[in-house]
Amino acid sequence: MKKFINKIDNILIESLSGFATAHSDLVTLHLDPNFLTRKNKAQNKVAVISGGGSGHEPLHAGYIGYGMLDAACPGHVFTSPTPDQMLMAAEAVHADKGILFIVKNYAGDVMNFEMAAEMLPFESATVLTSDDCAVINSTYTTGRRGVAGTVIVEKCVGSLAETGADLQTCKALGDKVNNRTASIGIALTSCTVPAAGRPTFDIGDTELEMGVGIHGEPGRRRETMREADELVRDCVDAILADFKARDLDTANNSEALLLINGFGATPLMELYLIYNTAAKLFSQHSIQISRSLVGNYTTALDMAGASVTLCLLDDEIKRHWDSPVHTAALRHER
Amino acid sequence: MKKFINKIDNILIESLSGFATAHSDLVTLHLDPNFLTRKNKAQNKVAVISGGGSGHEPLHAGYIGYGMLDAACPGHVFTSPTPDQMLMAAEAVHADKGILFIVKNYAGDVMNFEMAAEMLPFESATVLTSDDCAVINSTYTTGRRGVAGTVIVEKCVGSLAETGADLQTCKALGDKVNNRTASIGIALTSCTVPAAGRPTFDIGDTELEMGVGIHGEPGRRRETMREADELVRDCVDAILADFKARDLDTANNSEALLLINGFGATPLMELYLIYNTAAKLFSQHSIQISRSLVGNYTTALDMAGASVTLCLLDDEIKRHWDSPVHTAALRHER
Amino acid sequence: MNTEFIIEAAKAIQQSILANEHTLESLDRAIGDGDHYINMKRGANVIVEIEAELAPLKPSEALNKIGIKLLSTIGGASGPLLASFFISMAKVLESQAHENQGLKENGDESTLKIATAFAAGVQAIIQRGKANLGEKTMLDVLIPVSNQFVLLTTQNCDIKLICATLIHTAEQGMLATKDLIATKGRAAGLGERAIGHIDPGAKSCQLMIEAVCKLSLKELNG
Amino acid sequence: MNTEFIIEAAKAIQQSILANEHTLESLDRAIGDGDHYINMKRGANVIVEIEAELAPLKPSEALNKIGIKLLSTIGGASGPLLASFFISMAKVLESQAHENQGLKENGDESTLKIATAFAAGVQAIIQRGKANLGEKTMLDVLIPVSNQFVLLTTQNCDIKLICATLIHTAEQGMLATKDLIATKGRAAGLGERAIGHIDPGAKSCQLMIEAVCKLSLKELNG
Ligand SMILES: Nc1ncnc2c1ncn2[C@@H]1O[C@H](COP(=O)(O)OP(=O)(O)O)[C@@H](O)[C@H]1O
Ligand SMILES: Nc1ncnc2c1ncn2[C@@H]1O[C@H](COP(=O)(O)OP(=O)(O)O)[C@@H](O)[C@H]1O
Ligand SMILES: [Mg+2]
Ligand SMILES: [Mg+2]
Ligand SMILES: [Mg+2]
Ligand SMILES: [Mg+2]
Repeated sequence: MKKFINKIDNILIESLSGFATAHSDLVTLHLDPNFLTRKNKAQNKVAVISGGGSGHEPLHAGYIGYGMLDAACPGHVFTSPTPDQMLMAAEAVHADKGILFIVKNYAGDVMNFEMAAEMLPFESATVLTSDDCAVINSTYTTGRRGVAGTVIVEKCVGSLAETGADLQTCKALGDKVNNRTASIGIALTSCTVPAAGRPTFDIGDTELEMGVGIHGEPGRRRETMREADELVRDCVDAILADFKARDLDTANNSEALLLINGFGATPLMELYLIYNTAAKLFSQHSIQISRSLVGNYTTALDMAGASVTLCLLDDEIKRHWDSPVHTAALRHER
Repeated sequence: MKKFINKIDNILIESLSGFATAHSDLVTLHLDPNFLTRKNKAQNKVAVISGGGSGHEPLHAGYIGYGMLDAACPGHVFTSPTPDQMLMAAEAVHADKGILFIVKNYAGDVMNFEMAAEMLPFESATVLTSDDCAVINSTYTTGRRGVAGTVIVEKCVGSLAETGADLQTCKALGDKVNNRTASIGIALTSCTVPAAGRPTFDIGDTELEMGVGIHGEPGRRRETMREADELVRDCVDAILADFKARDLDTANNSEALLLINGFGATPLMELYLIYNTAAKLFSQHSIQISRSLVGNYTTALDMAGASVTLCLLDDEIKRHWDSPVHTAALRHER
Repeated sequence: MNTEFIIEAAKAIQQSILANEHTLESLDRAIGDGDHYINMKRGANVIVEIEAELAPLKPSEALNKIGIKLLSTIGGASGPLLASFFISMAKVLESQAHENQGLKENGDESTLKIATAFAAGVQAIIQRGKANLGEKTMLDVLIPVSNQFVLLTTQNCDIKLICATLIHTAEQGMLATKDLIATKGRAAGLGERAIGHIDPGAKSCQLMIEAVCKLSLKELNG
Repeated sequence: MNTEFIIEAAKAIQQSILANEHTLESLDRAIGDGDHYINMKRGANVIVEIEAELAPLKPSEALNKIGIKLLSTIGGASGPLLASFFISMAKVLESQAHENQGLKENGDESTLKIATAFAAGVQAIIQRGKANLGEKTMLDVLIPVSNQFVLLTTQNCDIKLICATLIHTAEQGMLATKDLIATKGRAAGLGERAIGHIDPGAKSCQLMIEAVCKLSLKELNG
């Protein structure tokens, strides 16, 4: 394992400190328990808080700021944060309209946020993101995993919260965006958790993992490397099949947002190549890609690989996707 | 070599097509010869054109748009583009005030842009970027290499050009920014040029290359892996020594822009950790980091590694760094 | 069971977790995300670190403190589950009298209280995680152990026998997870691919139960 | 030298480049950026592909077309240099009469013209790249070859001897780059670390000269 680190136990704090210094106009870092808040506390709005294990940067701290999150709670690498972090974060950003937690659907995250919500002295609601359609047979699951689609949920909910919408309205939009979103990822290499010091899984020089999770969890199957077009076709088919299974209508020239997300070690050149193929394939299924995002937005440490996310737009989602946002990782003013 | 590609000969076109589709609001792609231009042709300003070998994404196409570049000419992977590309690009974006080429200082790029400039029917000037201070003994060199500092030059010159400034004024600012900038990079792994199919250099599991170039060119020395703080200290010292050797005054609480640039496969978590250390060390030398940029801005395909760039600010540079920019990879409105 | 025993038990657990780094890490790498050892180590270390804070407390207070400390230290799935276990166990002990009598004193009633508290802790895990037996989680160790523990104590069994039996029950529960498909936790996504791998949480619970039972046996014999 | 010979030479060059993939790639990986083989292959392929366009042209026109095609095809450092070489060579031939007489006809004057044109081509590389002998570039092959070529033709040497000598001179120039420090091109950053490695551009120029000279020899003998 070769990484830019000092002591393994300090990675998180040193990295968070660097983040907070580099973006001191946007965020404030609080330590022990660790959480980050918006520089200027927002008033009279639902406070939107997310969090999860670290290692998915820029998720979530990179999305703190106007139009998106009020606070983020970073856990240890790939490990859910703990309730004390969420409680302190909620305390710091609560602005009289309750707390909305955005939580990726993993047992650990769900339980820790749940315990925080139970202890919270404020009204709260939770949006669970579960866009990963890699795992098909739902009889085996406690629900789907939350992956890159989380960024879209955070963006839209953050935008709505800025308008002063109430807690349940914000939660409803979050749930809607999550329901209209599906993702699937491919790993070409494993990630290496610093404290573990070795790759999470072994994978051959000509193998890939189809349907991998953002912590290196196994996916649908291990396969032999193939052309990008074929791999992307499988991803597109998986997403369309998932929409179909969930009775989401993709006919009639639906508009959609296509997010090609890099896992950390795959260059933009390849991500745009994937985008090129995915956009073509979706349009062959009469899905019109009218919004796009390509880059490393929900990573898995140093994993090489990428995921394809499609979010079916409607006027409301489109409006909130397009609205101004000012965070470290996502920024536009109109 | 595992990459998301189809036929090796098509990578560039497929990736450029994806880029142009994903950012169809910003750029237009022209093929054969290949170049990209701003969606809406700017009027009555110096046209700023850059270009270079591909594999450094988002450099340069990601910086096309208001406040930065008017066109970019992508060469084959790590190979300078050819004069016909620059001629056609210049033809397309020329707006009556001449062409300013921003060229990274490599023999190939210099010669190809030079030949284009000679054939050009318009007035032109060239800013050569040469911020890499890795190579010390200048008696051995044809000049320093242009690396991540190029982004700062493109941003500032692009901003000035937007004001209607004339060609020589734009060139002068570009030269000034370049002169006040120094960079040095570290590789933890090699990149793999797709057409070559194997890593550009061999590097052991506990080795690093100090002073690596953005094409995997060897640097100052091969070393054994050490703590991030020590590596960053060496980078900071190299930059300060370079400023000193070039008689650039860094005393008296100079303000500076600190850019921590990832080479493609190093996660943000590590880049922010590097930032944390670098910012502290510079401040110990009474350099105040008042502007920051952390991320993959000038990459080397899938190389793991990062570079540290410091640009000494003055009021003019600061104003042009802060000014609005609207490109695929860099965007802010105020 | 007195607080001194709890502190010794914490140390025994820490030793056992640290000694099984490779096993725990490999198991979570195979069907999880590879951090279970790190999470357990963090938890084990912290309860040993707070020894001085625990020492003056009643056992119920000590267990509650351990639970709260684990809650803010471990994270992940195992954090809130183990925390809930200790906090609930503490609650039950607190609500009963005389809990300062320990195993050492060989008071049957006291052992029954511990068994009852243990069962309450396991119940808290069930509630928090909404899982049950056969879902390839730590519960496949904890539920049989809890049942056995209550059964044997109500039958007034010898503590040594109880300890030996629980070690065996834990081991069997742990081994049984190997052939299961996971329906809760991170391995739930794996379907058939989880078969053949022991659940990491089941393994660490088995190790902890073994460590505490062996400590009891040692103290009874020594 | 007629256009037919130029086309045959292009094919011979292509074959030689393709046959030396590993060598060229390794050399540029060692002290450059690893693309020199790919660049040369792209250039060699394109001039063979335009055979039909070259065939009806005068030699000077054919060389000019090759130069222009290489300029828009190769890129990198070698592209503009090799392009400049062919374009300048073409200019010199064009400005002289009778250039349709080739090596085959053993006309000394014709060979001298070629040598002069070759020297002009090398001069163009020097001007474009601002390098000279001893800087560890292709010029360490091209300058000695050019000098030798002009010298031997002015001495009315036998063409076979000229070809054999130039093959030898090219090889020596190429090998000599091994012990040099680079002061131009991408290897210039390396300092002492470049020592021990042959310059990739020198190697490809040596291969091309060898290929063309061998082709001449074959045609003279055959
Ligand atoms: N809902 C649940 N109920 C009981 N135990 C669970 C549940 N979910 C997960 N576990 C246990 O947690 C273990 C994983 O813990 P750990 O690796 O620390 O957390 P994470 O899965 O968040 O990385 C699993 O092996 C399993 O035994
Ligand atoms: N200024 C120069 N003058 C002459 N030859 C040069 C010069 N710069 C580079 N070269 C030659 O070009 C070769 C490298 O070509 P190539 O790898 O195709 O381009 P790049 O260096 O741009 O990747 C070097 O080996 C050297 O022989
Ligand atoms: Mg985890
Ligand atoms: Mg090159
Ligand atoms: Mg785990
Ligand atoms: Mg090269």
